[in-house]
Amino acid sequence: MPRVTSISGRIADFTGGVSAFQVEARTVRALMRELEGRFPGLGDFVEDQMALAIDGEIFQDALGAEIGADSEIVLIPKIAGG
Amino acid sequence: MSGVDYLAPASVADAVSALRASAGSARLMAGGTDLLVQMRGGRAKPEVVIDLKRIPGLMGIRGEGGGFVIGAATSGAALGEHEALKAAWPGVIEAANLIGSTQVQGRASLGGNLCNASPAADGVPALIAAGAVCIIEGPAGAREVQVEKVQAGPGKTTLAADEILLAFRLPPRPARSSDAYLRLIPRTEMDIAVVGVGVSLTLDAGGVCNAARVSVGAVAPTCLLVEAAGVALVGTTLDDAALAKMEAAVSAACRPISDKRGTAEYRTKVACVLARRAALIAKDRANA
Amino acid sequence: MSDGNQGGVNLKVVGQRPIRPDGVDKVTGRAQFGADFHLPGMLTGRIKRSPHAHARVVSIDTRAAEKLPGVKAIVTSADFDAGAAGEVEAGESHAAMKEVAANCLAHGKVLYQGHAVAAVAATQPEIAAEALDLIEVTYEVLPHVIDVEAAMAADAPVLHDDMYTKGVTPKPGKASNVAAKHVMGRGDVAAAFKAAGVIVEGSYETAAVHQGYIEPHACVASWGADGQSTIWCSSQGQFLVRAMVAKILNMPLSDIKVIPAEIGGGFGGKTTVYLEPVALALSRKCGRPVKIVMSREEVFLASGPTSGAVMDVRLAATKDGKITGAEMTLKYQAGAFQGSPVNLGLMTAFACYDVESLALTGYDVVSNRPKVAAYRAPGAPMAAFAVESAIDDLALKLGMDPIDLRLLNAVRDGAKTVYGATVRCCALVETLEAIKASPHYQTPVGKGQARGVAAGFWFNVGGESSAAVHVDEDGGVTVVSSNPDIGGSRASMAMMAAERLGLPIERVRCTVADTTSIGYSGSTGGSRVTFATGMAVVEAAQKIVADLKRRAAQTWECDIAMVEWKDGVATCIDPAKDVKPLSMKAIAGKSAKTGGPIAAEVSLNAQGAAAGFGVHVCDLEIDPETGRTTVVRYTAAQDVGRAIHPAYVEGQLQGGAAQGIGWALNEEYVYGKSGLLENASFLDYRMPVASDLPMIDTILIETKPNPRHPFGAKGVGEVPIVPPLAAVSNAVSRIVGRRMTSLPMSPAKVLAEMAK
Amino acid sequence: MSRMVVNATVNGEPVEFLAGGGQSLLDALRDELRLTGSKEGCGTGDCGACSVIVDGRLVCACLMLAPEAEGTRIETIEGLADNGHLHPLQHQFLEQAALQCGFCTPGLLMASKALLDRNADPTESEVRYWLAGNMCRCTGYDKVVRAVMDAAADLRQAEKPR
Repeated sequence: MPRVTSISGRIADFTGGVSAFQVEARTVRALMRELEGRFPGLGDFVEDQMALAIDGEIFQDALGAEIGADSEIVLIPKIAGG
Repeated sequence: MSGVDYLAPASVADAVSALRASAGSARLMAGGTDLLVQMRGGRAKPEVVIDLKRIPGLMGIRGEGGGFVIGAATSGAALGEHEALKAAWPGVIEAANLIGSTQVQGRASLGGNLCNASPAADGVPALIAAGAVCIIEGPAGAREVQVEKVQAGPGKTTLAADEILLAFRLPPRPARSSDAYLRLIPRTEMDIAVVGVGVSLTLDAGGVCNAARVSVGAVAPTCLLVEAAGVALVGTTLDDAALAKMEAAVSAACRPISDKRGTAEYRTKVACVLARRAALIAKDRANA
Repeated sequence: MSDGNQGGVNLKVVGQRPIRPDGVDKVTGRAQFGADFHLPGMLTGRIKRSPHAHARVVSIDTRAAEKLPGVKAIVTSADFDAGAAGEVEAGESHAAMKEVAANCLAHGKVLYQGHAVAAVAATQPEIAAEALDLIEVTYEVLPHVIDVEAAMAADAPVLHDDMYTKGVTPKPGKASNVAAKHVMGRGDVAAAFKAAGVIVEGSYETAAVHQGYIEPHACVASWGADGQSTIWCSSQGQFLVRAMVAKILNMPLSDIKVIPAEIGGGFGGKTTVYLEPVALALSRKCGRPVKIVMSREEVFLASGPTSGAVMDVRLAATKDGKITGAEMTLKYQAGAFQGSPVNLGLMTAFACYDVESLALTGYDVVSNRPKVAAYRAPGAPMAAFAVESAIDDLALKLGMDPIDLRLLNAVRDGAKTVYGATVRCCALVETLEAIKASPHYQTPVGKGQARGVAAGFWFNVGGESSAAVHVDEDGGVTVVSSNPDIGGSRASMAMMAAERLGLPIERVRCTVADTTSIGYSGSTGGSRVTFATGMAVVEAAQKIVADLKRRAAQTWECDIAMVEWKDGVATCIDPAKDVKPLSMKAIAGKSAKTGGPIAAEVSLNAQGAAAGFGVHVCDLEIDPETGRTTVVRYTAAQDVGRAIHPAYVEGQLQGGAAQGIGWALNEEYVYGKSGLLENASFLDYRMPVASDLPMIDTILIETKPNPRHPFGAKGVGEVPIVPPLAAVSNAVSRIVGRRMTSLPMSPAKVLAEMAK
Repeated sequence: MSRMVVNATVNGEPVEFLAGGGQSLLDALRDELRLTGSKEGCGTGDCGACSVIVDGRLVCACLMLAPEAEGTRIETIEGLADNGHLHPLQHQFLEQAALQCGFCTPGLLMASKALLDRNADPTESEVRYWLAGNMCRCTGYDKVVRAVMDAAADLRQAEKPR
């Protein structure tokens, strides 16, 4: 199953301290839904304010991106710039 | 800047009477490079601006009695282009030419620099070291006063409200005389002096200094003539001992503040360094 | 080859140095910047600002000002939609709109000197100025706090009584100035330090610095009686301005048209709004267009800057120089509202190095300073200053060449970053080697001089972009970009289109569209335009090529597979057909007969941006009696993927280096005891002038083009400001003989260190 | 507030405009004459974006009062190209990519022209010090300095008798 971790301590505000868990989702959209279902507020927070690294590649605002069966997903702060 | 009237009198008499008529609400303008900045920032709110640049005597440089008379509103750029003046008073000219950028040089004058009365004015220590005299016109007629007597404190001068600085008189130059001005700024250009030092001296045929004046800026409420520093050099060849004595005198005269441009301790230290360097440059120039 | 991915081969336009399409307007004074617009009946707007660092606004009495003849409108925060919430993508983070609104016009409290409290529109500038004096604001002055560590103290005056530190469990019981705590890491840091052959550590600080764009913020806003409004402004994103103004004034997006003016520099500082909602609120009140232009003093007091930082770093390494672990704590000033780029500081700090164990902690701290705005690689330069200083200490301790030490630890493709990404198409090693082989590094250090080396990293981003390509009836092409051109991007857009279409660059022009004339785009920021908007341009050009081929096939009555597009000409490769090739001009001239106008617009969300790496080397000397530093030689090398227009890429490296040198040596926000800024002018802020700098040599490394971009481009604009702080300070430290830990390294500070 | 009529020559053309006594020449150029090529970056003479040439002298238009312009000959960026033909400085700035945002460019060009008007063959150091009053935040000055030196060479070449 895909595994989710986060480099942002902010996630703990929603998960009650849990920082790594497994998910069923196979797309980013499904992942957001699943996060929101398990940790109310987290799905929306991640969708609005975070980016994802899926197997080492960064995705921002890419709800359609696919997640593999053994993917490593890291929730990271969104990156913009100057 | 609403309600500002602009006057450009063509004579000193007209300027003096305009000044009197304004009853304190006028500001005199030479190059305007300080005044306009103050007006924009709301620190100066004159009702009348009296532009002095259309008065013939205030513009230009003329030889007189073996020395020079510099119109108070003459721009730094014009000073830098006057070869004879530059040869006689390289320190005064390098000081005048350090005021601001090329653009500011096209406007800024020694008269404005003095009357703006900033303790960090670049032109003033060099003029003081040079022994320059101000020619001042007022309702009672003309008077002359040493440059070091003009600044009274930051933004304040000893000129009466209805007096106008017309020109500077630079004395005749004995042989083997020269001067130098150095300042410290963090960048290479465009800054206000953290410290400025002017040195003027005369050597005898044997290379012994027989007259010297040292002036420092940005280390006290006004630019200072440090007489003891000049005395320390007289009778010497500017050897290490004399220079050390001069530095001690400079150090003793400094009473700087710490502000955004530098700490008091740093200013005092650097004033000594620059005084030594300026003295040696002046000496080399005098020997040349 | 027909029209597939051209990669790096046979490029005819990409890699050349043509004159930019907007060039002549810029050298003749015709280019229209934000303050250059003039409309009939236009009023002058001015902002009333707080004289205090921290105060409660007891009352604002505008009655006397309203009576002044010529005053047409006055607004305060009461004129903003009180419910403005929600969020709009902006700068380095998501700006909470409530806070953006409260930054544009203070709500209840002023949080820094210069914080806007009211605004007036009048028929003449002089009347507007007089009206400002007549607006009477009653303040209850509150204790203030300026510095980051003082703001974190338990007894510090609290700016926001509803701010509870995020990222700590359990939630704190009391409000503080620490908006958030961020923790990142991996591995076993304690074990790394226990096993270390060498440990270096240090504490560092940097001052708040301003982006320093020469053009002050400026806009004209005009509200129509039906609510439809137009804003002309210089910003890094017309869509971002539209979104923020719409939220703050509670208007539908489609009622606001934002026309991007030419922009006189931004560097991240124009990725938010200060004036636009205020100007439109004034216009809404009086029905006339309103122009507001900031003075330079207002720019310093109330826009920008980036965070000053306090940082601790500790490295564990083996005796042969392999860094095995690191600990770092960053405390970043956010200014009056949360949102410093501390997160990005943490993510970038060790991004150049393959370090197994990391423990990184960051604090986002508010204080009575202007709210920070993005500044070129937000958050990275300060963190890199600390890390690259520590690595220099390590090199000195081990007696190693600083480049060899970095080569030993450099990240390579496949390495895992602390933030979860896997490193790819990374040319850091090649960049380090290029510096090592450079004429600069190969020349012995001059007498009395010292040399500093440092590396730097930036992510670069992609994101949403739109572009259109229109083929004119004569076969010429107009490219419509969705991004304000801050440094020559119209040139690179036109070049990429020309390359893909096979046209000479002179046949392709490029314009920047307003919000009604092109699809949405993210801002010009994050080093994303050449990558993301460029991708949209190339895809649009690709569509045009396909369309041209279809039309040629139709004309020749052949299979489209038999049509080849090359050098701007369609050729039939079917040997059975005896037809003459069709030029762009020929096809365009008959477009009505083959399906109508030839145009394509592409909107996309570009993924696959590739990070960039830079290595800088700096030689300098110091006057031992005054502490003044003179940079005498400087070289910047960077992993750029592929340079579309190399001259503008070099310009990015040179400009970034110059800004970084200013950051290192002289630039800083200086506050007095009363919490007021003492140097809100170019005179006393001390950005580098021409005589302060040497030529800045550049080396563009193009060995690792980004495979996710049609021509291999990576973002290049932000990386070059990351290395200079440490490149300069490492050189200064070697002359001083002690580690310089505090920026800026002003003469007084350097002299004091030398005397120790 | 009294406004006065000012007569001057701007880019070779006689102009007449109304000026307030405290109004800067820059405001008059931009607001009265709509010559918006001269820019305001600071209003205090520190950035040089408003550089114009008055009676042959380079000045910051923000540091001169509009009424002072009476009887003067003013050159602005709008007059640098000759009947649509770019000045060698303009050419070189474009060729060398010596501008990024372009906001400081008009001032840099006018300052550079004033330099080349009096020094046909400036050294790098002379160029840098002459231009110290013209801030550029984008370029790091490298390409600007090269463009000015190359334009000087172009002008010298053009002056040579053939």
